Amino acid sequence: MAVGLLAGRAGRLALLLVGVAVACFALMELSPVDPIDAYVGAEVTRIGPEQRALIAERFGLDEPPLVRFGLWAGRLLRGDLGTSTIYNAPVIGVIAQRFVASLALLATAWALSGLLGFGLGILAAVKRGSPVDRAIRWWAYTLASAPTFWVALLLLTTFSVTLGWTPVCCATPVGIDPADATLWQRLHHLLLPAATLSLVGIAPITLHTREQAIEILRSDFVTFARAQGEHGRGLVRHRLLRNVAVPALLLQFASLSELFGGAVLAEAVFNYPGLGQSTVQAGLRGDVPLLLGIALFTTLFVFAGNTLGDVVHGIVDPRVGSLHRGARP
Amino acid sequence: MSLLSVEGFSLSFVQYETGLRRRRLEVITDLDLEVDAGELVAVVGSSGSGKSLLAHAILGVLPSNAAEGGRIAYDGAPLDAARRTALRGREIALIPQSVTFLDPLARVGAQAQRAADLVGVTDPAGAARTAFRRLDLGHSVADRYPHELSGGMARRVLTATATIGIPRLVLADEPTPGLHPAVVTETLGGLRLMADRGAAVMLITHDLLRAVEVADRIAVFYAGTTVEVAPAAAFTGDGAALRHPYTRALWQALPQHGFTPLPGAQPPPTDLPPGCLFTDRCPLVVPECRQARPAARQVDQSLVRCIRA
Amino acid sequence: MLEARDLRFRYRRDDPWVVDGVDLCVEPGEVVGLRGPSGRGKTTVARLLAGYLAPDRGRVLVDGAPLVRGGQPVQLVSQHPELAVDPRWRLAEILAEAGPVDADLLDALSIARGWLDRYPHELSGGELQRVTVARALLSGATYVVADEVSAMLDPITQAQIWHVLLDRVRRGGIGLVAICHDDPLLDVVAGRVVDLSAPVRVAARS
Amino acid sequence: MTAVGETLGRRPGSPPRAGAAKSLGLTDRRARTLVQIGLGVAALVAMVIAGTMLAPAAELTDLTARRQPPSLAHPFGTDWLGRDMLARTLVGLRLSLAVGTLAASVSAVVALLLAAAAGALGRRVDAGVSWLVDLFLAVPHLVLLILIAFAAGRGAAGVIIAVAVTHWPSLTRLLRGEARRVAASDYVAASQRLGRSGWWVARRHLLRHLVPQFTVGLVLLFPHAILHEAALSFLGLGLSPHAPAIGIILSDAMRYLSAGAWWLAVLPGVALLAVVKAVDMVGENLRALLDPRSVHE
Repeated sequence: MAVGLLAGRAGRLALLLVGVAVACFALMELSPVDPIDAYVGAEVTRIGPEQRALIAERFGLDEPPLVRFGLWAGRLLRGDLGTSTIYNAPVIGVIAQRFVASLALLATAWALSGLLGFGLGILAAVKRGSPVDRAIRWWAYTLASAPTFWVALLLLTTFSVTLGWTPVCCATPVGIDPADATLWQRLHHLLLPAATLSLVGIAPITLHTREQAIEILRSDFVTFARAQGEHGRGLVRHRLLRNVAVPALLLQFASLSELFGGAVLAEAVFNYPGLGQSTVQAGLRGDVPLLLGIALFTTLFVFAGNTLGDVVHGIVDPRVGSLHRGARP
Repeated sequence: MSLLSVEGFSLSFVQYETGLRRRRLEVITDLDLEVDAGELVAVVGSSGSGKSLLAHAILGVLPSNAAEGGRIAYDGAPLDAARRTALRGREIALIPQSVTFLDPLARVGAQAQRAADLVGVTDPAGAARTAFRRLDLGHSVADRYPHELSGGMARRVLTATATIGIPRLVLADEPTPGLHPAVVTETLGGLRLMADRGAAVMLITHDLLRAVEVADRIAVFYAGTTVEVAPAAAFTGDGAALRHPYTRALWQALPQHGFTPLPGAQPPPTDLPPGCLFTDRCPLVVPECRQARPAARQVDQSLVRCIRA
Repeated sequence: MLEARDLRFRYRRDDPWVVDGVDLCVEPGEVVGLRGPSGRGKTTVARLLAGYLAPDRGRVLVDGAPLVRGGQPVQLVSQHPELAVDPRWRLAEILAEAGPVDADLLDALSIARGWLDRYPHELSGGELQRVTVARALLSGATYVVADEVSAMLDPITQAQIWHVLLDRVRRGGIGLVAICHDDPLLDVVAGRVVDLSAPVRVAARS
Repeated sequence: MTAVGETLGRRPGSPPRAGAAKSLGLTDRRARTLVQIGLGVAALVAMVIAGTMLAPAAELTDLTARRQPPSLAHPFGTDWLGRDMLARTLVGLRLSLAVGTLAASVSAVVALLLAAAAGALGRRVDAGVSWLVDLFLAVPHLVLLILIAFAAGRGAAGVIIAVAVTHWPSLTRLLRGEARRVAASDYVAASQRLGRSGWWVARRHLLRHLVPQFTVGLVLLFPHAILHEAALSFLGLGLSPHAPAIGIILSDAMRYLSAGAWWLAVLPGVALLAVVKAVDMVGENLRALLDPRSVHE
């Protein structure tokens, strides 16, 4: 039974990647920016036509679109994503190295916002209508309306500029070789970007969890539990937590798309050398191979999140799980 | 003095409508009811008329937008919030209607064990197993999830879980719908057994015939109040022994007793008439009926809320 | 005549048959009862007869012609009226969908005019069921399938609804399929009864 | 527990007053809903008007008043060219709202068309629409925005197209889900049995259910669109650098943070937050009016 599901999912992933590849390639074609100008960047005025022809030939930029797509797709299938024009290195290498840098940021923010959002949501629901609930809801609504990059700016201004507690930018202290940076220094630099991403991530999770928890507290089985004498902490621990956690987990895995968007902005403000920053650079300087690589990679990243979410959901929720195990009453 | 006595009890809700309208639902108005130890009293009325809320009110598990009025006394003393919290699950038990009252993500055995834990038994796991055995549920049932139970099995699991603390007052809410007739008989037999063993049992149902088969007294619920509380014996023949016109009409509408329908419909909870609630359908109506709500008075063995009974 | 010939149906391919070879026919002016323990596919038969579901095997015929998707002289009244009416419509619209309002029918079913500008959630199950019965009859249907219509209702509402239905059978000549588990009711309303738990044959009753 | 009974002047247990009033008219909670919608809309309108009137003032450079902190003359202070920041912020917000409106209307049209097509034109079209939605939602939203902004050649056209074209999927999925639920209902089956045509069902049933969802979904689209436009502009992929867009204002402000000009970054951000919150408030309260059961007050 499980193998069938995996095959189905792999099929869907393949179809999705093909779709994204075609759509993104078409988008790149539409761009009025001449790839050669973008590649050369500022010195474009000083290179002659022969050099332009040389660059075009080296990066295969002079073929008709369909042929270039065929070439690109062919190389893609062989695992070669081409060379990044701004880093002058294979796209796969750039993505891998940059993603590892972003991973620390994404993981901490993902875990932190998940736990805090879940806790605050349940607290607000259990104390519905009280000042605590109103405060949490007001805070979550305000954060949800705040632009991520502005929150980053706010933290940067207060903690780095005014108080000087945290570094102004980058992942490792400026001036020393990143390899030599100690763990503490890396964490110190990770503090503000992760704080930004977590703060912004908490808001939607809190609101969704609160909504779900209120629904559960109104349910029949909570009424029966209360009729058995369950109340307060016992009710939360025995009946509420799991019933809210199951949909919350699904939502948590589905939030990777929004999370990566936040990372792009946080990395831009704190000049953090992650995949988000290179996405922006690729967009600004027209690095088409890197952009395409990132689009495909992040699709994979989001799809993996959703798949993991479904797998965990199947394990945690017996109603779904029994479908796979074929249990019949 | 009866174990549970409900006097002039009223229950209303405030609901919000699309747009600006807010409306008040007077679901229960002026309800009087008494249930004694060792007695099974049935509260009979059409489904969705608010009867289940009476059980939820007694236990104090009403939703927040409910407003209660009147007095409920248990064991001689008023049943206030503190006593409700203390007695819930231990002395007063609710047997709910359907499998939706069980936690979908927890095995039924674990839920029964938690109920035993709340009652304060020394060995919750053991108590749960005994309760399941009492309702002859195999031990494999304990490992199942609610959605894996058949109708009859869910019925027995609900009863076992609710009565782990050997309660003195049992409130059974609509236990009969959707079940095979044999399972209904078995379920009602179980309630009868609890009453015979000294518990006070309130059976809430829309099924008049089944109620008459098993109850000692029947309280007929109409538009939010009990119009008559009659002994089961009164429900015989063509219903001559029944005092209230609505009860008689109810009895005579049954397929076995003439199947004669009484025209009209119950007044909606948002728009209750001032006087007796049955005025617009009552064959015996007189002008005084419209002035004030008739008080409940004793006529033969029945408690009747009708000036012409 | 509304006729079901060797109806078979199951929800998923590898499931056992929910409806396993049911034959049934009803003439205008006749009431045919369908009895069987709960869970033996009574509701599924009702939905097949009314064209809500298509049978996997066997056919449903109205005067010899197979049931088509569009408008049909067969109307279903189900056990749960709240699911069979659009929650965002007022009752007047619900009735108007079936046809011009017939005052006598509304009086016979004790549908108060005050209800007509209300929404379904403002009415009780019994009140809503009267409206769905009125809708089925207003549509001028020749056949009505009543699936446990009064299972959850108090005896008076039940008697009212069945009297109107039986009256339409006698006077209006509609054919009625009455599905319910309550034997005393079935004995009173049904001319002959098909028993689902019995082997696959039309169990003719005197 | 008997609070509500008392406040209505009815002693518990006494028979209710003659003909208890059916509906209690304008009530405190619903009044608050109306007031909040009014406030939200009024704030947005005032902001748009102010933005229009102050447009010329936003360009006035006054080199004598460079980088002044917030004062009565310049509540939001001035930037490195002495331009009044309040004026620039208001003009920027007007621009953001305009982009939001455009994005919402494009998304509305696309979502309605696709949801209707999915509902009406059978299973294959429905599968196609659902796959298209999954495709657009497969790539992280901001990455897709960057791709489209790049494809559309940066500048105003780029960001507007990017924001407009990427917000319809979530609305479509919402509408399609609702349409499928209604289409599978018993009351639609009853309509068909009564001989009603597909169009009649769509007009009388589907529309009645989709409009509330659509309206609320549409209004709640604004905040996303505005924030994404600001983000793109901030990253330099949005509006041209000299346009007074909030994103640009905030990204310029970054350069002067170390010089202590905190107001250049903080105050415009607060203004943007206020606008987004106003729109969000209107959306949430509209939902309370249109679909009361879905709101947990």
